[in-house]
Amino acid sequence: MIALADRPFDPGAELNRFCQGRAATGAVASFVGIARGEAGQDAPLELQAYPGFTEAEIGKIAREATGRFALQDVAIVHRVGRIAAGEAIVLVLTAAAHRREAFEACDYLMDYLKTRAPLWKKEYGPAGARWVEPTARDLADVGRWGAAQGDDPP
Amino acid sequence: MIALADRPFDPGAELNRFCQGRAATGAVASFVGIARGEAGQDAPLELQAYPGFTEAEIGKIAREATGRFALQDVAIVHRVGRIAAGEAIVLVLTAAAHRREAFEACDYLMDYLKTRAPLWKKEYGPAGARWVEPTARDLADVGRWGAAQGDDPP
Amino acid sequence: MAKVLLFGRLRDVAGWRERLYEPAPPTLAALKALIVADRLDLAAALEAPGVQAAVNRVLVRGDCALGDGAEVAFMPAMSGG
Amino acid sequence: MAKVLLFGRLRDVAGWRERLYEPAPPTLAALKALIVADRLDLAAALEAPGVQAAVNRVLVRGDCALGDGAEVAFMPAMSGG
Repeated sequence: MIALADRPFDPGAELNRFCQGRAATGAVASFVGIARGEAGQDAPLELQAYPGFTEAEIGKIAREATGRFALQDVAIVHRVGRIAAGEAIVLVLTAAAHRREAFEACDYLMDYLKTRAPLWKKEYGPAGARWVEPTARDLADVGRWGAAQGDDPP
Repeated sequence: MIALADRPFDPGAELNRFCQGRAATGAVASFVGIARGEAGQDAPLELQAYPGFTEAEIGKIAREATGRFALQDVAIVHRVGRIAAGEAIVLVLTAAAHRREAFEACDYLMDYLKTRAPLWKKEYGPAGARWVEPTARDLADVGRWGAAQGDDPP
Repeated sequence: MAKVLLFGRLRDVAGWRERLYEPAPPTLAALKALIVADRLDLAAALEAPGVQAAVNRVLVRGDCALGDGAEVAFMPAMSGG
Repeated sequence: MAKVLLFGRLRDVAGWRERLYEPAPPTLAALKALIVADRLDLAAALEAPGVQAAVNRVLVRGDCALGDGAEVAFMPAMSGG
């Protein structure tokens, strides 16, 4: 399940739904990215997607990860639009027979989302707004997985 | 928060509670271990703990992980008693400023719980019951972290 | 007709997010030239490192022909999560 | 008095999970000898690789003195998660 959400979503409800009927699974790893900011601040983040294309591209990587890590299932929910401090930006869920594959796939998918998924993130701060680009650390992280992950970086 | 639960618990509710008020956090990783078995089978697992001692020992490692991975918070819920197929056995939650630390701490804590936490697991199958001991893979996994993790293995 | 979509900083620089060009230019390069005709700032932004183009939702490198009804997206460096 | 707790397979082998020894033997080794007195199966299980002892909830290696009221736990190889 790959979904873009234009309103706050409920990571706990998604986790429980994902864990339902998993008596054959063993291991579910998850990651929640949370919008940082001062409480009471105006929504510090804006996420843009290319509807249709974004889900399709994320879906391709989810299928690649499924093969690479022998996943039984994967789900990704990504917020779009303005996001308030403390709200979930992204949820990645992976199910596998063994915890190592579940962890690694979750890690892999987050590295991809940070650097190569068709999403654009604007941060609003006291000094104004700026478009976020992958950090050196993000690029080093995604580099750990070799060239298999989607297209070469531009 | 370190807790032993003698009844089914709600991983999604724990995740949401853990994510509350985390506008300074950024990254929450989690792991849910699920009891494998045939649907309709009698509870396939039994977990024993040494009440008081078990929580205290897990708490020591949680504090160690907090320092080692610069965690902002950690929570662990572990079931004890008989556990039905599909029920959550364990939930580990880690909060950090960056996703790498959150993932690694969660992975580290699971490796510890599998091999060195004062818990004893009995599997009930068609061929009878057996006490589970750490697998070669579990021991290799925990070995990745060096000697810092709690006591030497016996 | 060609539909052009801009994302991220390109949208901010251009001041629009979606435009129709009638008739569709024959190639991606011709379309680009049309878009940036009198906009030096947008021309620079479109040529910035990391900008990718998709035609009909397929990533394209270099130039390519455009059919009538093509949907062309210009996408700066991506960053989700 | 010393309280003895067994866990995991030790509990199954012994057929009990908690026992009081009155008076407390002077040392852990003396207590062990008492526990396994006429139980060869339990003696073997207690000496199996990976079995650890805790006295008053502190892991102990080798022998140690036992005070009155000591709580002694014998714990086979651990495995949670």
